[in-house]
Amino acid sequence: MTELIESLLRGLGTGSVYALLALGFVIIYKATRVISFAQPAFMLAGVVAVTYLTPAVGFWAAVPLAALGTALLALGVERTAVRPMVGRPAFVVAIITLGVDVAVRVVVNAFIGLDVRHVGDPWGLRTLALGPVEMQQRHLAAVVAAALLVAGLFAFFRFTRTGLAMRAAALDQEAALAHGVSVGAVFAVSWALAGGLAAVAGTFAAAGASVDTALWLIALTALPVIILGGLDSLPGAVIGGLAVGVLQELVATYANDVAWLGGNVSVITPYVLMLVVLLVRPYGLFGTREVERV
Amino acid sequence: MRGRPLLRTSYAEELALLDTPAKRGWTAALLVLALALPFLLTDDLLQLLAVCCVAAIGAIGLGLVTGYAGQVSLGHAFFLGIGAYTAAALSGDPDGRVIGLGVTDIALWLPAAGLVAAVAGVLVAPLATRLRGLYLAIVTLGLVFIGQHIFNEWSSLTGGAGVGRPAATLEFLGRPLAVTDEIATRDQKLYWLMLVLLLVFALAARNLARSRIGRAFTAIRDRDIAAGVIGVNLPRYKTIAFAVSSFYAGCAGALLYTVTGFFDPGSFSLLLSVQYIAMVLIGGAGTISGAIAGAFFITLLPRLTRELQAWVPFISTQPNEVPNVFQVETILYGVLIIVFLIFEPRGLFGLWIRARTYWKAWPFSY
Amino acid sequence: MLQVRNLEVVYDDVMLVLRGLSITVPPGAIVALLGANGAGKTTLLRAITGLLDIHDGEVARGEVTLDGEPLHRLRPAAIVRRGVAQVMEGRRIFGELTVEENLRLGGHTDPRRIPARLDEVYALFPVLADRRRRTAGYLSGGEQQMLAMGRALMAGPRYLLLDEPSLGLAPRLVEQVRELILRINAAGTAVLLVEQNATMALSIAAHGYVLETGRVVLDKPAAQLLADDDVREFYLGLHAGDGSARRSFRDVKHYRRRKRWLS
Amino acid sequence: MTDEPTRTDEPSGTGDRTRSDEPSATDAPVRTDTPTRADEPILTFDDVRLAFAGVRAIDGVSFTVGRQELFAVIGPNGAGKTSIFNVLSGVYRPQAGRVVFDGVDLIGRRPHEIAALGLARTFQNVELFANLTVLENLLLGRHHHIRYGPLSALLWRGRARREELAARAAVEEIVDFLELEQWRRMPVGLLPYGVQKRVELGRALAMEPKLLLLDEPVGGMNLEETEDMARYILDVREELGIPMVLVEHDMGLVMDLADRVLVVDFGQPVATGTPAEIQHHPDVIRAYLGEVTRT
Amino acid sequence: RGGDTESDASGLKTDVGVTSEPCPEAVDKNKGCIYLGIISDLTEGPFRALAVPITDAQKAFWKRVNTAGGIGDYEVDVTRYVRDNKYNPQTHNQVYQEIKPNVLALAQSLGSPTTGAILGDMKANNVIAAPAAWTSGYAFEDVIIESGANYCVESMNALDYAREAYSPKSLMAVHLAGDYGDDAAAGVKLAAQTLGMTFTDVKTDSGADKQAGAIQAILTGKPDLVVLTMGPADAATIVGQAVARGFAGRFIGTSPTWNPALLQSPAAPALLAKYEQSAPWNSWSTDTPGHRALREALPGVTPNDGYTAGWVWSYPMKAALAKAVEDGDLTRAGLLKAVKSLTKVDYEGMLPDNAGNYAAGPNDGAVRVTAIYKPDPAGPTGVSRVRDLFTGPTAQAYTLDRPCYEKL
Ligand SMILES: Nc1ncnc2c1ncn2[C@@H]1O[C@H](COP(=O)(O)OP(=O)(O)OP(=O)(O)O)[C@@H](O)[C@H]1O
Ligand SMILES: Nc1ncnc2c1ncn2[C@@H]1O[C@H](COP(=O)(O)OP(=O)(O)OP(=O)(O)O)[C@@H](O)[C@H]1O
Ligand SMILES: [Mg+2]
Ligand SMILES: [Mg+2]
Repeated sequence: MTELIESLLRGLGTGSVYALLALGFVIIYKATRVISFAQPAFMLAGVVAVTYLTPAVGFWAAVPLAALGTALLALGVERTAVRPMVGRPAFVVAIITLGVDVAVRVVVNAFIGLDVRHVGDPWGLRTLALGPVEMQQRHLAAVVAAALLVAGLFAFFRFTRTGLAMRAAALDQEAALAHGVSVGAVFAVSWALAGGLAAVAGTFAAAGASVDTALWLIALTALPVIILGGLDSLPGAVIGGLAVGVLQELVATYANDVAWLGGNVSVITPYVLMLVVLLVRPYGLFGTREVERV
Repeated sequence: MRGRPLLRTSYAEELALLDTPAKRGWTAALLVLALALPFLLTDDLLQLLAVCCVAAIGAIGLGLVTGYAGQVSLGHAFFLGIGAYTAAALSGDPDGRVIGLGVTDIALWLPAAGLVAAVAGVLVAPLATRLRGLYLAIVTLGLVFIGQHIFNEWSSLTGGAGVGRPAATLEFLGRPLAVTDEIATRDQKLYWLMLVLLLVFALAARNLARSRIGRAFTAIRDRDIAAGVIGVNLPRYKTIAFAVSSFYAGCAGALLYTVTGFFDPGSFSLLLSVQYIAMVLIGGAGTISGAIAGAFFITLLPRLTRELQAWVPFISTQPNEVPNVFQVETILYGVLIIVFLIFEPRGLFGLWIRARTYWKAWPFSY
Repeated sequence: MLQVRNLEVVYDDVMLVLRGLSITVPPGAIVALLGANGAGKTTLLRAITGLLDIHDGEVARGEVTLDGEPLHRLRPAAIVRRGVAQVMEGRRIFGELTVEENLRLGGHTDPRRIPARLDEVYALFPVLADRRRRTAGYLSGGEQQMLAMGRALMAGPRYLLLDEPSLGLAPRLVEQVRELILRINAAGTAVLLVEQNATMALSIAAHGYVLETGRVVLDKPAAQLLADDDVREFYLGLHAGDGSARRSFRDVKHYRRRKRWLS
Repeated sequence: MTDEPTRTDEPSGTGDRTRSDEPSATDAPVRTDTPTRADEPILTFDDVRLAFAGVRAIDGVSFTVGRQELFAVIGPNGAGKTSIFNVLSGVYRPQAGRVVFDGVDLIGRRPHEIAALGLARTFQNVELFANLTVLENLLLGRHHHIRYGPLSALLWRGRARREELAARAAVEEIVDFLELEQWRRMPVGLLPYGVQKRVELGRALAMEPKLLLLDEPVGGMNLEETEDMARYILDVREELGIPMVLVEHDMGLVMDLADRVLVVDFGQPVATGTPAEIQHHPDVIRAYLGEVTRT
Repeated sequence: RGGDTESDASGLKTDVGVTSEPCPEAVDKNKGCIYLGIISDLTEGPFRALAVPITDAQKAFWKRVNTAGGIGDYEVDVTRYVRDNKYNPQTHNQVYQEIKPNVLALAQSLGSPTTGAILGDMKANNVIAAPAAWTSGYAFEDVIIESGANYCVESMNALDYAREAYSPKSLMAVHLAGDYGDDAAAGVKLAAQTLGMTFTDVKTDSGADKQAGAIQAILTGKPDLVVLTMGPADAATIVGQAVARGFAGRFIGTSPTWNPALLQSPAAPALLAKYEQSAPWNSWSTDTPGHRALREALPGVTPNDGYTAGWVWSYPMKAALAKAVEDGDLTRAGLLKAVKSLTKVDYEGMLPDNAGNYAAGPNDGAVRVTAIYKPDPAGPTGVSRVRDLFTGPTAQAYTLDRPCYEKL
């Protein structure tokens, strides 16, 4: 029983990180109908910035600063590589973001250097005893951070007209323009938000562990998460992230070595879960059904 | 729109692939040049071009399902992998470390690789009938991850992660196809072989594209509800699209690694899928020649960036210094793709159309 | 005063679509713009509201001015803020948003007035009020057209550009749209009305223009246009000359081909 | 209106009208009934109900269409006209009711099966394949009349080639019929709107339908184009003898062309009758026509 | 095609990759040049952090050789034909084909699947290479001139050490897939059989999010000793998490598992308490002529045992070139012949005197020494030595008759 609860808690911790990662993808998708494959690079850039900033200004100042810096980087990329493509097919833009990812990651890798780096988070590997159950502090921190950021984002989309403008621009850029929405600003805001989120998510992904060039791979888990939750759904990203985190942790705990599946099955569970859910719900759990009528 | 009007006296003439003398001339010239290349280039370039030809076969396949039928698939690497392993297992050494059946004849393993991959494609197709757009793209991406897991784990077939296995052997009627002898080097022969195969596959794809099936593909892509209403059986044609595309991928996968002779499961990653999507997009989605051009471009790009970096000044050649040529090489790869797509979103094919209209309209604008 | 002077518009750097076109919309007036498909009416509206850019079009020559100030170099948002709003051809509602969200978006440039204007629009189109939570994409064609008009009104424009507002509407609704335009106009908004339905357009406009391949070929007060023989035959389907009997479609001769105005 | 003399069931006119010799093995469902008689309606739409979350799009509509008839459906926006077409062509599946077309029950069949049975339609908003040329769009209309398979297509020999040539010839007659010569090789996306509507009609005709559904064929057209389209519709009737169901808001056109008119409102039938009857029906005037009358 | 055999003034036969013109960065402009290629993982691949210092050290090594007078009338260039393989077999093969016409041999070919993609061609063309890997399979390839103990032997020695130090009963090998990880795991397995311990094999993947399975396996299996073969970040994750979740056993990591920066990681306390490190040769700061030369040749770098590895791996190539020149045949075939006749390589004290016997065949020629280190913030590379190079009884007795990984 303790084991079950502990693995659920761990799952929620990693799931929160996935949720944060997924939110970045969803925000960009909502505004621009593009899946930005540059998110992994932004995440890595953000984490690496944190590793450099923490010794200078401390962890608590480093994270917001790094988020800001990554947001600016994302803004720059959006301006130079994505903005000229407004109105082009989403897939072409997606491939452009892949090019961005490759290029940015090389630069970031150079900053990682030859050593392993650390974000210098205050939690390390310490645990918190909740009765007989132990939970790692970093997991708790990830859950709390995700909850706060998600609440903030929901408020943003619900109570600001920018939120509505973003959705409108995603659906029909010309019509949005015609009603005074500055599509450029919408793009910029969404990329900046996503960049900042990526930095925060990356920090939590690296908390209690180390930063090396392979860390970006964790961002790919966001892909099955957003499909699972529904590409354009913020709640979907959160619930999908948590579901994937928990399931992965449960599989790792109880069924990692299924003989006929080979070892480390938990690595592919997000994709299997995604496939199963999509067979039942083609637009994920919460995705908006595309309106199709003749 | 179409250049000088030509007098045609039958529909057959009009339906011909090369319907103008200019097209026939160009094609003949290009073909002669392609066949003569081995006498002009060094072996390492020929080998690279052989890889280009094979990649082009794979890209044509992806072009059919993605460019023509509009079903964006990021799962091409998976089908390439299936083809590669089918062929390698069939033609492998029965006494080797990994599965091998000793069927070394290309006439057997090549179609077999295509067919096995096609069957996998047919199994995946039902997903395509349920999902749209990016959902399908990411789900097929999931195939790549799941496929990679299987390839990594099934080490009796694949050699396992980080190990790899020998690729299929190039033999025809008991005679090895690619060995150096007095007539030609291995790489020259390899190039010719792959070129001929490319021509065959490209021609077949071109035929398919202009047939009722190709038209149905485009109809599904442009407007699937309308396509259904005018009589196109959507699930069936999506299945055909996936099957044909996977067949091409399977064959390409089988051939791809015969050039190097060795491959590992790590090859069939997201990156490979992405490269193929990039080929189709950069070439210009929805054309066969575009897919071929894109395949050549993407395959030659790393080589190009290695040559290019010599011209970038003040860059260190020491891997420990930043920035160094190796980083520049990779960055260039990314940046060239970006620049290219921004500059010409319709791809190489669009570039060609642009050039053609420019010269036709010259010296009059408007 | 919304003025277009000697406007030339080029698409894709090569296709000259408007060839030196001039029109004037005085404040508070209704001006009708007639013309065959492809004459360049929509292009003209795009040029006024700054939407040429995303169609790879650009103003090659000439200018658009609002009260003497040039408009054609401004961004669309700035143009909306100056009081020029457009109802685009083909509805272009946001299919996956609800009706109300569509309307709210219409008020994007002036958020404080959204609640008040929502009430106004719902009063004009009770159907929309009924369907306010409905996904807009599932509305029928006519309902979508109403939504598009309501959405443009949310910006509180001084000049409203309507691109074929009667397209696909039932006769009774066409009548409603007509009255609506009159009412909007009575409240002080000038209307530039692009229409295929010449009968409706000329019945409410003060002035009318007829466009052919990017040029103005007729420019007269609406009453005079209604009396013009060519307009009567080609736009109103009336027998030239006297009488107001409509030709039956059954009597249309097959060999009749388009007559062009010489310019 | 003047009825044409009765024709045989077999339409004549464009292209090679002989059905391809092979029975439609894969696409066409097996006909259960015995061949139908000429005086039976081609289409029976019987008490159909279709609802979407909260909206009753079709609420108990019934009508029949005769074998030579031009039947019009009119009604306010959102009345459910397009939905009726969507039920007919298999895009929507109604919750209740019966739809029999030429002796075959359509409910539950998929769009492509219905198309193969000989039901063709045009769309309210042009639904052409924008990147394809006029010829290709028309050839797509002949999709289920061409039957060679993928292998033959890859080789482009024998059957594939033969059938393509035949299809091409058939399509050319439609080009001729609708006077599309000058646009033949243009991608339809670049064509003027009126021409696109005509191509859509052509695509439907290429299917060699037994019944043609026209959803607002002159919507958005100017008078001149409307007159042309009216002419083509009449020609289709007179030369090809294809019965039609017409949805249109242009009352002039409906009143001039239709044999019978059904008026629907809120998914429910309001009245059925000849154009003259309908025009003066008080409910119809209230719900649909409004003050405007034909000038 | 390819170079025709020529002879220089002194009668030395040469073919490909040897010119009478001086090297681009020649010390003595009167000498000719031998070009060696380097194909390594320099930007994106998983072994970049190791590959870059290895490459650097090799450049320094050959510069030192050139300064000391080169090889006969030649100097050696390893800077002109350096290529990045991105740890991808296809890329590896392509760049190999690209530089093949210009180089005599490869001063480095990094990675085992990558090297696998060119091995056939190397054998066909007598191209030899110094590997940057320690798998036991290379002992069976004539064209590969490996140095030091392979992973298999290294883990046997580690177990011999562990048995003496804290006599574990149950063992678990946690490793990345591939010849590299499999080889180490095979060594653990073979040693476990010999020593009568239980053995469990756990594969894992690279990436912070992919260690959950391995950690769980350790926690469930509760072995006394875990042998890790993977990258530093993954090792830190596993050690840190397992200890945090109550694992009480010990860890030993094989050669490239360590990075000094791990001492700053959250896992540092766990590493200091529970972790040791095996190595095929001594660390950076050791006092041998070879180590001294290494440190002198690379002034100012942050110490890292990647440098040590690159340096050690270069000795056999130097010996082979010298031998070939001595034999008067610096063709590719001549160089291969020279390799096959090498009975001893002078590693300047970095490896035992008998190391480098390529003539003796896989089993007899195999080097079987290993050193053990433990994390130590005071050590220049974050470690301090626990035991100097030694050969344990298990490793000593083992017959290397085929690659170990095949026995896993
Ligand atoms: N984005 C574009 N690129 C190129 N040409 C265009 C573009 N948009 C319109 N055109 C061309 O410009 C001409 C005028 O088009 P426009 O849409 O302005 O006509 P319109 O009068 O509004 O017609 P309609 O009555 O059909 O709405 C047409 O010939 C059309 O083909
Ligand atoms: N797929 C759908 N989902 C939900 N509601 C729908 C759907 N399709 C149609 N409706 C609703 O059904 C009703 C009838 O729509 P329909 O398109 O049939 O009207 P119509 O008579 O064709 O109108 P118009 O003349 O404007 O084209 C409308 O209220 C519409 O909102
Ligand atoms: Mg228009
Ligand atoms: Mg309708």
